[in-house]
Amino acid sequence: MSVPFLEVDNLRKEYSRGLINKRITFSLEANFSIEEPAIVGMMGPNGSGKTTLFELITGSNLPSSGRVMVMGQNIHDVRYDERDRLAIHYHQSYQVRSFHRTRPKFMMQPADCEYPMVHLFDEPQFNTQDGYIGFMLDFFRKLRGEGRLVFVCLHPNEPFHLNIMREVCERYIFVRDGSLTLADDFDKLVELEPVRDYLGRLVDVA
Amino acid sequence: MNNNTGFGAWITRPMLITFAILVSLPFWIDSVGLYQYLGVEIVIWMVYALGFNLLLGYTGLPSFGHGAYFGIGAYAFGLSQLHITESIWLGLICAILFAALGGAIVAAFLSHRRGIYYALLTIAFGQVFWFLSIKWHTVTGGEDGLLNIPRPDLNIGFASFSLSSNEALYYFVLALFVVVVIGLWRLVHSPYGTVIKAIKQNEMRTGFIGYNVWLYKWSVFTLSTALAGLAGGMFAMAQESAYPDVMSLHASGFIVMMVLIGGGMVSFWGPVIGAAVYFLARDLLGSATETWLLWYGLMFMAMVMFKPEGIAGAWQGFIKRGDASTDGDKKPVTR
Amino acid sequence: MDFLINLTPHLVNGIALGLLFALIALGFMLIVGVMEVINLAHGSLFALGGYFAMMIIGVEPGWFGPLGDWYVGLPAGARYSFALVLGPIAVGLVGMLLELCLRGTYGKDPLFGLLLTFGAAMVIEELIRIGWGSGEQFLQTPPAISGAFIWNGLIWSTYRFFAAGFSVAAIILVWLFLERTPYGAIIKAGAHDSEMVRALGINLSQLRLYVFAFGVALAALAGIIMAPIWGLRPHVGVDAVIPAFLIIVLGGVGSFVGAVIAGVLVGLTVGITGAYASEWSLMSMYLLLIVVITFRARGLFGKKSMLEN
Amino acid sequence: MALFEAQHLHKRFGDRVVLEEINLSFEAGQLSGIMGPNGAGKTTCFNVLTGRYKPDRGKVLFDGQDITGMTPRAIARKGISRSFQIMNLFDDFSVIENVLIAVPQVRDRGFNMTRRVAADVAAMDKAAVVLEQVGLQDKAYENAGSLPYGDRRALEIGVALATEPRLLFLDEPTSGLGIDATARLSELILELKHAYTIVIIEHDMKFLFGLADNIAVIHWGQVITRGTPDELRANKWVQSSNLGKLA
Amino acid sequence: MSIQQAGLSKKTGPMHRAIIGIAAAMLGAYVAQVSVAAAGTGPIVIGITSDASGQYANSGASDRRGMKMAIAEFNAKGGVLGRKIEFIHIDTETTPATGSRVAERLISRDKVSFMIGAVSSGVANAISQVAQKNGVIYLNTNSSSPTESGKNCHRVKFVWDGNGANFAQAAVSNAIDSYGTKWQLVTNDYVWGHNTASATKALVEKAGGKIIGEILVPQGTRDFSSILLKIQQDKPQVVAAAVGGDDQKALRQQVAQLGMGQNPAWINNQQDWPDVYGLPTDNLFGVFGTTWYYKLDLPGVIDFVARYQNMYPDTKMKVPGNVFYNGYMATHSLLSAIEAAGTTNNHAVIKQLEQLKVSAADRMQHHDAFMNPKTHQMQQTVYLATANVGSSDKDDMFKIVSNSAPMKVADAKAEATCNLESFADTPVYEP
Repeated sequence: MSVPFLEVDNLRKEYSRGLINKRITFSLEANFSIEEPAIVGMMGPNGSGKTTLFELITGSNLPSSGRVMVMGQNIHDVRYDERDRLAIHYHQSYQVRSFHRTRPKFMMQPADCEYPMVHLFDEPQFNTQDGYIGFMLDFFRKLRGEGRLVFVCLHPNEPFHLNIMREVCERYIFVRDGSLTLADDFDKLVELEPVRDYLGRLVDVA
Repeated sequence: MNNNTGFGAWITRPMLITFAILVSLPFWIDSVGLYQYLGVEIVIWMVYALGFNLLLGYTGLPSFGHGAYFGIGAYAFGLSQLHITESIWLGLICAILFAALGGAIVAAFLSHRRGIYYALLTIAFGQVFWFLSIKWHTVTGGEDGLLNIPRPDLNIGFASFSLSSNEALYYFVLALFVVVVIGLWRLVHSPYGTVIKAIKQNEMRTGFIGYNVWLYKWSVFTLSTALAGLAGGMFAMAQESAYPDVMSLHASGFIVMMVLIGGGMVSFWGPVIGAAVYFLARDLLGSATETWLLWYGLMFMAMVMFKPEGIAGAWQGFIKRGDASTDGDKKPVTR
Repeated sequence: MDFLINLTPHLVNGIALGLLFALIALGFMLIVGVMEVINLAHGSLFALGGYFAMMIIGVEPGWFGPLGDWYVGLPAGARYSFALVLGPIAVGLVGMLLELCLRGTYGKDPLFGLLLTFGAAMVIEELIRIGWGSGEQFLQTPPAISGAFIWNGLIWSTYRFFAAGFSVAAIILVWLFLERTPYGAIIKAGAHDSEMVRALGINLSQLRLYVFAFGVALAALAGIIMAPIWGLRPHVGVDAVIPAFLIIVLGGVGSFVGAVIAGVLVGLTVGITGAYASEWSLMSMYLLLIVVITFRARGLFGKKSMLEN
Repeated sequence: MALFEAQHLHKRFGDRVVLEEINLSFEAGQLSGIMGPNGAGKTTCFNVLTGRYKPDRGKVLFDGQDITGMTPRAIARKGISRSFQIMNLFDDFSVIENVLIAVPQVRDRGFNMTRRVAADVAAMDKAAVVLEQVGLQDKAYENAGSLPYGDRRALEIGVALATEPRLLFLDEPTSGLGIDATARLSELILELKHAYTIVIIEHDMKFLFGLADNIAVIHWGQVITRGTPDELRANKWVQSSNLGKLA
Repeated sequence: MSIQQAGLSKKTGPMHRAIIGIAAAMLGAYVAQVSVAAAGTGPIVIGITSDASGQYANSGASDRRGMKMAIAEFNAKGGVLGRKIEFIHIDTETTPATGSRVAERLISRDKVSFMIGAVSSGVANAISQVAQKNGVIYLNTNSSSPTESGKNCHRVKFVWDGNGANFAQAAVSNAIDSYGTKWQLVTNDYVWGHNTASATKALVEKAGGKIIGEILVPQGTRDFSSILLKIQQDKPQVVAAAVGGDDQKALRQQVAQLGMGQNPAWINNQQDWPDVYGLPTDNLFGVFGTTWYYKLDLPGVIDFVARYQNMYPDTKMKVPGNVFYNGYMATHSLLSAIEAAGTTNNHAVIKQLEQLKVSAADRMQHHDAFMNPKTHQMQQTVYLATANVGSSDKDDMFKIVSNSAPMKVADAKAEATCNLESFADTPVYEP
């Protein structure tokens, strides 16, 4: 495939506080690209920027600089109501699509796809008791099988969370303090110093 | 939801008692310090209140602009007498038809709405009619109203009676009241009555079991306005004039008060009791003190605070308590 | 072009009028939105605010000893400001009393709250009549905001612009209070979920008491502001409660922004019809309501509310 | 051809998407289940299927006929009936009145203003049959509002049954029921299963696994998987869950 | 419940007992109240039908005080025809429908001999219709609608206030001379407003003025800002306002705020004293009509004011106004007419009133007054007044500009439109 699925190109997002004396309270930087369908596991502590990154990818949040290309289209140039044809953000149990509307529709391009190509699952509620995990994982695999790109984002606090990640994901991204570290498989991921640091005891149990 | 006695019959014992009291009224009304004309007004407002309660008490639809249809009835009666011909039947039919027509048009706008939006639209339409009655003064006589409306003789084919005395008028009005009571009693116990009661309790479910809720809401509003029109026509006959202020928001509020004080939400007879109590209290207080509004308002507040289900409701509660001690019937008093 | 030049003053006037309408509706909206009580006594309390203010401004020497004399010596502006603060507080206390009466109606059909306040409206109006007589009264305004000025060749009332500006300030303050303070958050929570308020450990009956008092105080504030324009008589409140009602429904029950926008919309409608088809100016707001509600079932910004059931 | 089909349904409320590309089909004579975690869009899906909400996109077919966007009333008259998760009865009516008003014969005479309701013997018989089906025959004259919770659930179903449906939708019928009452309800539905085509929404997997012929799992507003109870149970995560242990 | 088990029929008790209970309660409540005035010899009972609530509550109260003072003065002299005069008041609520009921009540229950009092023409109409049906003489004291002595006149009704047409007669030619010919009308969009405006219009055109436009204001208008802007845009020299009731009060307030009371000149049909008493004088804009003022420099006025203050020391209004005056004069004239007739027979009293002539001195006005037998309106002096700006006396609010003799301001149209019932059609009533 000539066009990469997802290109996150020198993306930068800053949050600041104060009107006159601006202080940057949080910044996120990302620069990566994913060429083909996969299930990507994303981990990181709360507040590290996972959700912000998802919002930037689905176009519901404006980047400070850089751009996001989904299937070759700059997501921020696509019509608001059609962005979900490219990338879609699942928040726990429902899907969110809210946009800061800044431009009229006619200035934007339509989406080229009919069904979302990039699926971003933001902390799905995994509960071993009710048995739904199995169906969710099947769903991830089904999407992957249909040629989509799937992101699963988690803040692991139980050993089985890591098991899920290991079982279902092919690639990994670790996010901490607004910066990303990529890893090609689970073993490489957990060898990383900051990851071990963050997961601590969970890695050993898993 | 409504009272228990004789639900299936055409005529019931409470009806007979009510009729008996009302029929005998002219013989004792003066001796209790009242006057015949008050009886006429009370019975007319009873008809109005019964029709209104079809909407409020049975279907749960609050209308705060019902005076408009009462007023339309009054004007239609007056105009037909003044401009077409003097005939009681023509007048009353006009009153009913025009009020129902106005009601039907308004109901078409209303019937998709619920709760506060429903109530507000009734106010808005009521105000529009009220406004028109003043604005269109070439026809309605403006704020002076339609004056010198004749009170035609009652012509029933083979005989003709003069209604110029208040006693005669009273019996005529009472006869119509009897017809309305019997008809409404029948109606609320018919399938139609059951459906509107169902709509009051659960409008959505009624739709989901296949009823055209819109059509029922529309028809019950129209029916209720037709009765308001009938009452309005009789009122014009009693007053020999028609005034716009029976259409005002204030007047529309009073019918709501009347019905609720009487206990229209829980009893068929609530509006009847309410109309009687309302006029008696007002007449008493109004002649006793210039600040009658204060006492009236306080009485009203006390009623809502302590006996929100109204006089009929309080009575039912009283009876229920008595029953509970005898036969242990634990059916609760419903809203 | 001439038409536009002629129209402009009416647009300005309409917006000013609309802001006054919004102020009138504000307290009503709060009580409807949070407590789901349609407070028909809003109008009477509106009038009561005007009367209290008149009394506070009109204190005469010797009434309250030295403190009273000191007060009488203050400039008119200061006394007026006192009235603007104390009047609503006093009416707020009356409102608390009314709220206690209302308690029995909570959880029942909203009709009962509506009827109780209808009764209260009669009582308050009659009490005003007993206390101050049924005649027309006059609320004095300080010289700084009285009089008129000329703008674009037309005479404009200074007070009206003060009143419109005051409305804007009051609206913004109430908005900030609701949106930016923890109290506001609690009130809004109470509007949507009384269970949650209880879970948060907040005394719901106290919350309702204060919200009602606050809403009623806003009614009084509007009454004080409107008194120099509409005049002051026992039944002046009737003129306030209907527009308030209308605006709330037009804007959508429970929507703050909706109420403000609807207020301005009604003001513009009444103002412009007042200029070009004055005989229809009163009717126009009802027609506006009918049109809007026909096409938008819950008003401009309405959300689902218990009052619909 | 399936009795009831939903094709490509989409529904959103503001910026919240609740249904995305829903495709479902229910075969006549079968009991189908829709399940999913709380807040996953099951009830919305149900509401779209039964006409309470109009979908933004997509079609609903009943018996080959497009019923998308029809009013609940029209859909009900076509023979689709539903019960509600949040109890939706006529609380001031007696039990039998609740059922009676749903009987089609009574419905057809709804505008009759002179007849007595109770005089309609055929309808009364029909209502009595329904009450027996749902086990409320002894409580026919009690006030619906004062019934115990479990009986109210049964009455919910009774009202839906009284409309003589060709397809019966039940929305979380076990919600709020204890173990015993749930078991009784299971029995009731097992009996109904022979006579009706039924679709049940449930959060409780165990309940559905024991009853349904096939199940669709809804999450994130989408059908994430579907199959027979056995197929679904084969999943290793299901087996290691509470459900797997119980089954 | 609409459906009931067949076998379990309920007892018949509750409603039965309910109704008996209510009937008993009704009886009990009224037993104490029963009182009937014996006809012919007992006291003469006057039914006072003035408003105590609604728009005209305040004027109604003033009206009432006037009647009571006249009654008290007659009783002090020993009553009329040796009979004491009593009164009974019922609130007519500024509502015609209530007016009808009150009139029916007063006549049939309280057996009143006469009825007095009205501010609102609607209420007056309602009452007079009932009065005419029963032959009870009714005095409309304070309603200034021209229709009262025109289209809606009755044999039993007598009208004591000047009407809109009278006031317009007095004001128009005067104003054209003083202020200019370019007139604009601001008219309350209801019958009284239209009648008054059309009277003004005819007079203006007859006197050579020009009407540049008429702004119709719906009844119930509280905000006149857009209308006042419109007036400024149209630039008339004179604005003739026929705006009544609460609308007028709001208009006054808003005109005063703009300082527009002087320019353009306002002709404000009429100004009732209770409506303006206690307000700052800049609220009284323009020129307006009235029938009496407490500072008229005529004999008897000072004594009259003193009697008022003596009788009503606690009332807020320290001096009597035109509404009080009309109420007093009407009652006074009625009682005098009864005395002159020597009977309370309505036909006799009506005939007396129809030829009523009151000297200027007795009426404390500048000209003699008389009852027009064709319209039953009191023809009296009409005064034009304006605000007494700069007065140090808080009570002295008016400055009387001119007075016009009754004939000069007569309402010519009234006689053409009024069609009194014949005596034969008026039932005899002798209380």
